[in-house]
Amino acid sequence: MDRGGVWLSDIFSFRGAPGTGWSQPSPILEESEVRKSIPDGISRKSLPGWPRASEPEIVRHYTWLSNRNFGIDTGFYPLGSCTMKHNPRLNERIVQLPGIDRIHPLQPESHLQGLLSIFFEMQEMLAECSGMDSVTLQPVAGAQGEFTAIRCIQEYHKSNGEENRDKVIVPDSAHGTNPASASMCGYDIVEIPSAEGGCLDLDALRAAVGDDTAAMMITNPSTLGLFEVEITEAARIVHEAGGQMYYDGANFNAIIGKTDPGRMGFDAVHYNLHKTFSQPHGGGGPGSGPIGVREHLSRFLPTPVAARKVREPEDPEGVGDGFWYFWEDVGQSSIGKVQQWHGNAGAVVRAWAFYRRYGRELELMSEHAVLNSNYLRHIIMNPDKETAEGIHCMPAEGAETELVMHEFTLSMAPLKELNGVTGKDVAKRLLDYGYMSPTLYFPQIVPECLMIEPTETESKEVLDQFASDLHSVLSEDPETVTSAPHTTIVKRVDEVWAARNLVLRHPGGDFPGQ
Amino acid sequence: MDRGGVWLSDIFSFRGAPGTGWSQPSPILEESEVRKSIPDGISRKSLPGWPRASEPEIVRHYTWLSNRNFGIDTGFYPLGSCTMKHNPRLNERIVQLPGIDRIHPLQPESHLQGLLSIFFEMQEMLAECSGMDSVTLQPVAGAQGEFTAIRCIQEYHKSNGEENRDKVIVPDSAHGTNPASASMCGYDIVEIPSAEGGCLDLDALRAAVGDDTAAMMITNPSTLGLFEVEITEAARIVHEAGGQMYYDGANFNAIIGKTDPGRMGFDAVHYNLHKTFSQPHGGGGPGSGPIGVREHLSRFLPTPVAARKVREPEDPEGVGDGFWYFWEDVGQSSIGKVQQWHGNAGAVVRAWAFYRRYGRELELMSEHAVLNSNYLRHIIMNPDKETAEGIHCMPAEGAETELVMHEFTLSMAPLKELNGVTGKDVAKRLLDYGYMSPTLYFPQIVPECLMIEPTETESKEVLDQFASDLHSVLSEDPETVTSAPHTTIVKRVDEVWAARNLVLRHPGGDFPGQ
Amino acid sequence: MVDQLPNAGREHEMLEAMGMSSMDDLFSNIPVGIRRAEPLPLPDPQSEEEIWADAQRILGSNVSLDDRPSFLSAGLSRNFVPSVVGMLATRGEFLTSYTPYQPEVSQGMLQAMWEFQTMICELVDLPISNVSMYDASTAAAEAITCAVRVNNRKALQKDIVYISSLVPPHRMSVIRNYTIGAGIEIRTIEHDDSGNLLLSSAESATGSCAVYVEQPNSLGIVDIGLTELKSIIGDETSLIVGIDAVSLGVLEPPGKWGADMVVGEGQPFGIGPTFGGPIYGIFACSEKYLRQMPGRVVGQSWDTEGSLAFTLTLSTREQHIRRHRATSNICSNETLIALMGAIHMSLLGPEGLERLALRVAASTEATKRSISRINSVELVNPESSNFREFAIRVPGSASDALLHLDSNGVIGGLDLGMWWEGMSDCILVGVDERTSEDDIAALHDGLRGWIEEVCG
Amino acid sequence: MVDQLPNAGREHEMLEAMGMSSMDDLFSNIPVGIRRAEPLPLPDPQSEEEIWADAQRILGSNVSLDDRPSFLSAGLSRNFVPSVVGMLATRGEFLTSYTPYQPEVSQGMLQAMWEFQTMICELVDLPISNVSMYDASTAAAEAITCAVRVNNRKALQKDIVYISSLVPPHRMSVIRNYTIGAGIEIRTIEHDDSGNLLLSSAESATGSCAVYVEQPNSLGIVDIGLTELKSIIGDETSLIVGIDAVSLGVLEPPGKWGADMVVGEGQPFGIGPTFGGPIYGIFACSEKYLRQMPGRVVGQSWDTEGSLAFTLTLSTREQHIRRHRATSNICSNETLIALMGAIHMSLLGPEGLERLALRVAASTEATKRSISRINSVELVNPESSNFREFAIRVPGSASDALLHLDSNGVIGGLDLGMWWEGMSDCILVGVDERTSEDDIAALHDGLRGWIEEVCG
Ligand SMILES: Cc1ncc(COP(=O)(O)O)c(C=O)c1O
Ligand SMILES: Cc1ncc(COP(=O)(O)O)c(C=O)c1O
Repeated sequence: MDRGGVWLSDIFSFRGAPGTGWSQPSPILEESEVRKSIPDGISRKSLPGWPRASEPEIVRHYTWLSNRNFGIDTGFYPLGSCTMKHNPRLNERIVQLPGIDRIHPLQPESHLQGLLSIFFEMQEMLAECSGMDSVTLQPVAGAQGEFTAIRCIQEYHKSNGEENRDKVIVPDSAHGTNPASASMCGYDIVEIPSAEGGCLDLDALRAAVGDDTAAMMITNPSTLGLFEVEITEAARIVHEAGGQMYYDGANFNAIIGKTDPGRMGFDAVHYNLHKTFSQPHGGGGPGSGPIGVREHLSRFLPTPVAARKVREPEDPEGVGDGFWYFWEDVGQSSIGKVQQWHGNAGAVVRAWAFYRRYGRELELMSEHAVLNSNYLRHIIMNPDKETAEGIHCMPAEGAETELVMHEFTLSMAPLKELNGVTGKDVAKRLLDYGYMSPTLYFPQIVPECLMIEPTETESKEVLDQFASDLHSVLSEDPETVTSAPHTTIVKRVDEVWAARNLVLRHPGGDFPGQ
Repeated sequence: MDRGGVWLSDIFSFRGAPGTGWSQPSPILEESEVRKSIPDGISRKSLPGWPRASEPEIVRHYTWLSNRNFGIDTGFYPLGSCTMKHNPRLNERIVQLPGIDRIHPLQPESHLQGLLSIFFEMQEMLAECSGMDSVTLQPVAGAQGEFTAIRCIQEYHKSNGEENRDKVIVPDSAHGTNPASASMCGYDIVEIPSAEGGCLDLDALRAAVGDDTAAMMITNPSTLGLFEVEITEAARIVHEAGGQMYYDGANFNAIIGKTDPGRMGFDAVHYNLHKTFSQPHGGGGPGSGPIGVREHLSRFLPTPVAARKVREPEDPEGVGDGFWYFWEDVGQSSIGKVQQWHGNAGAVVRAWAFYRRYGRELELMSEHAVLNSNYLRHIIMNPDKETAEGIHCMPAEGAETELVMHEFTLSMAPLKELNGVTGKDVAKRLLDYGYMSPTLYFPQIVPECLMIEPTETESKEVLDQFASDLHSVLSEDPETVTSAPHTTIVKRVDEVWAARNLVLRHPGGDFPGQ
Repeated sequence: MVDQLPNAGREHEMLEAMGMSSMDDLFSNIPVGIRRAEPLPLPDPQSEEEIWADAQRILGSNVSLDDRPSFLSAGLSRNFVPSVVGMLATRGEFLTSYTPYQPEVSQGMLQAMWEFQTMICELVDLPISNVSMYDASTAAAEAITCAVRVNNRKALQKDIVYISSLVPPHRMSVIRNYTIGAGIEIRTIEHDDSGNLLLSSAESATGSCAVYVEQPNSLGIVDIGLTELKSIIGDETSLIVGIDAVSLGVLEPPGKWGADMVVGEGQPFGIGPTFGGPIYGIFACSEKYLRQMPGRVVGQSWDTEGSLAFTLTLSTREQHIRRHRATSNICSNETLIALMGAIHMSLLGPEGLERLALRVAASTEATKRSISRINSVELVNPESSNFREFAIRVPGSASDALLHLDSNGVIGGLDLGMWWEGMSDCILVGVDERTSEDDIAALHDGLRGWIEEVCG
Repeated sequence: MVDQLPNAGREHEMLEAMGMSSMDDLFSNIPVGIRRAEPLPLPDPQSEEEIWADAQRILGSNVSLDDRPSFLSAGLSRNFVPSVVGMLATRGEFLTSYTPYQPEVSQGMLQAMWEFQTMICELVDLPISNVSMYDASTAAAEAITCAVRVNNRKALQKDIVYISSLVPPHRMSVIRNYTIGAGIEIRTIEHDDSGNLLLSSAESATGSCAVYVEQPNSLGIVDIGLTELKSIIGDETSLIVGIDAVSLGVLEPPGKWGADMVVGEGQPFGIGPTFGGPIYGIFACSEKYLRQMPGRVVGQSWDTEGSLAFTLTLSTREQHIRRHRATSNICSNETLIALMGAIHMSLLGPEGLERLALRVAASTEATKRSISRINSVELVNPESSNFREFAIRVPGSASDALLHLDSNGVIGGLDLGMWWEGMSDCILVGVDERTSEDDIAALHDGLRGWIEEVCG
């Protein structure tokens, strides 16, 4: 431990006497009896080198760690494509109820009426908002949703005797999970370049489709924050070639209540409940990636899904809404399971609590998301004269457009050209100002890209301040920016050393290098 | 808001549109109907200038504030006399149960069997640990416990026709609440000086007692961390003069299971559940200050107290332990109430959960508190040779003694004499090292006093580190110490300006001086 | 319990470092004659798992206000506390701190309390607030002793204060305990048949040290006459008003009609009824009382580098400095609960407060209407305006009626006979923002059922 | 919902700044033909208060495992999670963060995950762990595809893996979905009558890409024969072992007996059964698999000033960089739940883990003894050693027996007919550390009662 400023708390430095650690009741049989039930040859010889710590030490350690971590609660988190909106705290309280926390998925339906009714309501709500016919809540993340939907599409083609369709088309601006998911299903990936301006290039698409097209995967608005105005035409092209249209729902926050993938011509879609519906996913997860599909794909969905019927007099009471809820087997054609149980139920319950706040006014959420995004873009790109004069050079727009949706991209290429300051430098410098950095270098089609998504839960004051701080960064001495961050707990971290040396676990004993 | 390092979050800077703020269901009558029920002449004209903030803004604001605050969870908190031990988190979970959080004290006893049984168990446990006969849980803090007990003693003397007893004796090392509480009861205070070495001066006591002595108030171990070995003799002296002995239980953590105020000869005692029994009291409270008294004072206690009888067949089920719990009126002589309800029940429930962890082994808690205190004192006062050589001058012991109890005092007077560094300077410098400062300048009988209480929940490693860091402070350049703190969020705060200018509320508009 | 003792199992090592050999050595200073020989007669130690199970079982045997229609209020509110309140206030940095004696590392709590003071000032319309008293009753009691300290010198009626006769006995008992030592004599001001304070009788308070009244009073009556009180009693007599904090969303704040000090229960903002504690008392006053007021106060200041900073101030009034001459003995207070209150208030915002008050007012009116339609039940004060509470007279014993309601799963209110002997046929019916039409119907039907039984 | 939208009511001001006049202007890029005309047919917006009430009512209609004696385990544990776990993991800085792309402001989560990796490595005795998979089934599935990627080139049985026939169908289904695209053929290894893997049949796996077995297997059988497996299948065939994480408090870790990869459910550490999700999958492996493994990994490094620091590493395997050539499509994972696991594991400590395992073992043994005393109930594998689960055969249909138990308030276990057709007279009885003597008696009596009814 190095004090007086930097001090590292190391969980493995807690080394109480053997036998300390969490107090528990005694086993219900004598230990010697119990030991007899464990075959000799396989009983553990030495216990794992876990810390021996008391509750006070644990509390202080993780409190200390948390204070070295940035979340939405700490400050503005404009991580494009990730929809880092506020996580309402009620939802965390709800999932502590025994009716979700202490429930086993294999309990009989009579024990699960409440959960089944929430699952059913969520399936219906998501279908409605997306213009799909059937929804499964089983996939536990967006990528798994993609994978699941592509598996369904794969079985669909198979059922039509079109196993020859072995290619999935993705635009070059697609999220990495799109090609990765399709590839895991065994598909070859056909990447098509974006048109000038970042939108889908219909000619390129026309050139790419064919007898071997299984599907096209695309998000709309695109990762540049642009609404693909020719999306129905794209769908027509793919459908005409016999392919299926897959909608990456990561950007669903932009359009709820305004339009939907069904209307755009999609056959399948995933939702990111942890983005659009605010499920917190600290450090990288948990997510929840339900999918919705049109009628013709329904019978391939993972099994089972929640269903209901009017309650018969002999049925038990249930939730009191007059229905009896049950698991419906999707049947023979179902792809089966992608997660052992019913997906991330806790995330579904949180998302349910989230959506209930808006109800039929969910579109207000999208309106504010789009309002904030356009407003922020506007004030960044239109500083007052004095500010503008102080700036070395303005970033270029990631796309030439009047209007963006819920996010937008800026290119730091002009800056880099002028004085060598890269997008990464700007991102790191923003950390000093108390922000999480925007998404960096994605989509790859925008050079030196910063992708900014403010979400609907940021106030005008925060947006104003961010714009003004970004202007400051753009007017700072390049040296200050390239050597940033300066005020964070650690300074720029050597990622190359990490990859070369691969110290992937605590060595035991003292912390390295102390 | 000033960014790039210091940035102030100001709740009154959240200024959403009128009508924002927490969503609530509608009133169950039309607003116009409701308005009619409010007399015209007294209906509010303009609403209070509260912030108009959304949940995300509130969460970020208070998260930010919390990050500017030091608690036990942040680091070592050796605030002498305050027993800043770890607060077990289970207890916070328990008080969220509706069986405590959503209970009204005026509900019928049949609704309260669980709470009454906990109250009863706590009364019994506290009586047992202190050697008292009756306990009330009504006082909500230590000071209120003192006040309550002194009121009981006052009524006791009155009932004996000894209203002439109008003086309360307190040692000069007593906590400020002792004289303040007695004074609020209308007593004159007789302060007696401590003997050489900090202990009670029996001669001074003999000189002070008389016909007019109502009571003596004293804590044992004393605020110097010393066990008053002549306490029984002191009790004899006071009793002989017709006075009552009052035990300030703030230092109860030192002696549980080892001895008790009853054995020492006390008639009344208060407990600080928020110290000894770990009730968290962020920012200064809530506390809980039950009192225990000997038989002869019982009938003066505040009313009611929890009682029980063997359950009759006609009684409802209750908690299932065979008893029926009820409120027992203390009767005619009771002083009545000191808090409107039954005291800080939530604190009582937490304290119950705390004591249940130790049960009959509660003395282990005191043993570890005393072990940690002696160990820390030992390693501070006996640095290795090299360290010792680097130190400008060692602090003096607050008391010459081989053994301390759960806390001890150090005097920085030698340092001050040598190079002008005061106790306060050392305290402030310790903040830089990541510690809360020890209690400063109390007890007043130790010059330049630092009063250190580690509690039983600090590890040996933390104590070792603290000693070593204190040694560092003692060896630092005086200038560094007198200008401390350097690494805290704000630097030394001008308390004189605050007292002269008395800016006691937000002025509205922007933050002052920004 | 070893999970709470980081040095369990390492005692020997630490003792050895000090040259000791047993834990007993540490206690050798305690004279043998007063050593405890036998172990404490307490139960076995339990693990967290077992304590949690016991707590769930034991506390689970209580009946919560949320389990059934409930009309018990009487000074505590069956409120709804937003989830963020508890989650933020129990963040360890807040939860496990103590009095911010070291402002340099306590800016968070200090600023929160300064903001709390501001919100209370805005709520009641007075310039000064402290950071909490124990509860409404001690706030009232200490306001009275404070008023006497300030006004006694010039007072014509020395050491005398006047208190509304409708202040309920448990609160009066606290006031008596707190004023007895200061030698204060308490006189009573009566109310008329509609429950309004007799202003004529209030005139006798002129020249005394203080008048303490409640608005709405304990029967829930909003007494417009109180707004004239200050002009009657004059500048040298302090007007102390006990409030229902929520009511100030629709009622003119006492600061506007002359109150010198405002006290009350903060509980509706921040914490459930929680069996009556921990809750917190509101204490606000005008400048005149600043240096004689009880409790902690936060002031704004600057640090050595000119940054805005907060610190405790006016500490010279307090016991740790002034000892027996302190303005109060209060030391540990209810700051953490006040913090919960601050978070709740800032979530509500001005219009949220107004709506909350309107909801309570609507519940009051709707319940009153429904109950007064029951034959042979009458309103005790039929002419009054009420907020949150109103009293009814039933044809028989209130406690019988409540027992009957209880057996029908309705918590019907408070037997007023518990407060005032003459009112044992009266029930204090209390509502809140969560009172529903169904709740009201349950109370209505229950009462009617009982009356049918009683009156045949 | 305005409490979630800081700019509600300020739309106009912001639109104006952009020269727009209505919210519709913002959506003018959406072609009219695909605009949604009608409002969403969803219920009215609700306040927090109403949603909470609904949630309590709706979820309150579920029966929780803690409400009654419960013997349903089958891969999820009815565990006890210490209170600090949730309180610390939901601190906003953890809760509301995301993938730590910016290490400079994410050291907390990165270090916690590095410590998590260490604890998992120590638990299973392998040198590498990632920071979580979705669950045990996807961890197993991705371990298999990873093994194929690594071993296929040298494999004699290309694209072939062998899996224990006792892997239950829902887990097998996930594995099939994940392996189908890679063209992997799955073959089965059978078990003998005592439920032990047929080592003779395992020999046929030599030269294949991988063998996947579970220890204890799905019937709770601790199969000592598995420790010989590695020497049978050889170095070029990966031994993948699915574990019960708690069992490793008493069972030798698979790393010690040759496992190349260890996968399993982390849920018993950190979170309740929570209806099967979010939970987290454990994934650990030996160095050979490092560059082909799925999921995120944290490495230690230094910052520019030489301070110790942590960062994500080996990202070049991942989808955001390698896109369709990535080792997995996993992006959002289960880190927050893994954090809960890390806190729980560090609370337990080595001896705490051991005691937890002993408690489960004791519950298993005690329940087994009690149930096997019932006439006409028999153990399916009477010779086996079991941990957490064991199978019984009842004289009649398992689902009838379970229904009978249910009507007596006992959750009796899993109808094994749901997994394997031939086992519809078998129940998988699952215990945990909290199983009490009373629970066992209730199961015993319930089963006896049913048998008396059935067998007359
Ligand atoms: C556009 C896009 N698609 C897909 C995904 C994958 O979602 P998940 O991380 O939930 O697997 C993401 C998430 O980062 C995304 O931004
Ligand atoms: C020795 C002593 N006595 C009495 C008290 C007063 O207790 P409380 O703060 O609970 O009123 C304290 C608390 O600080 C104390 O340390």
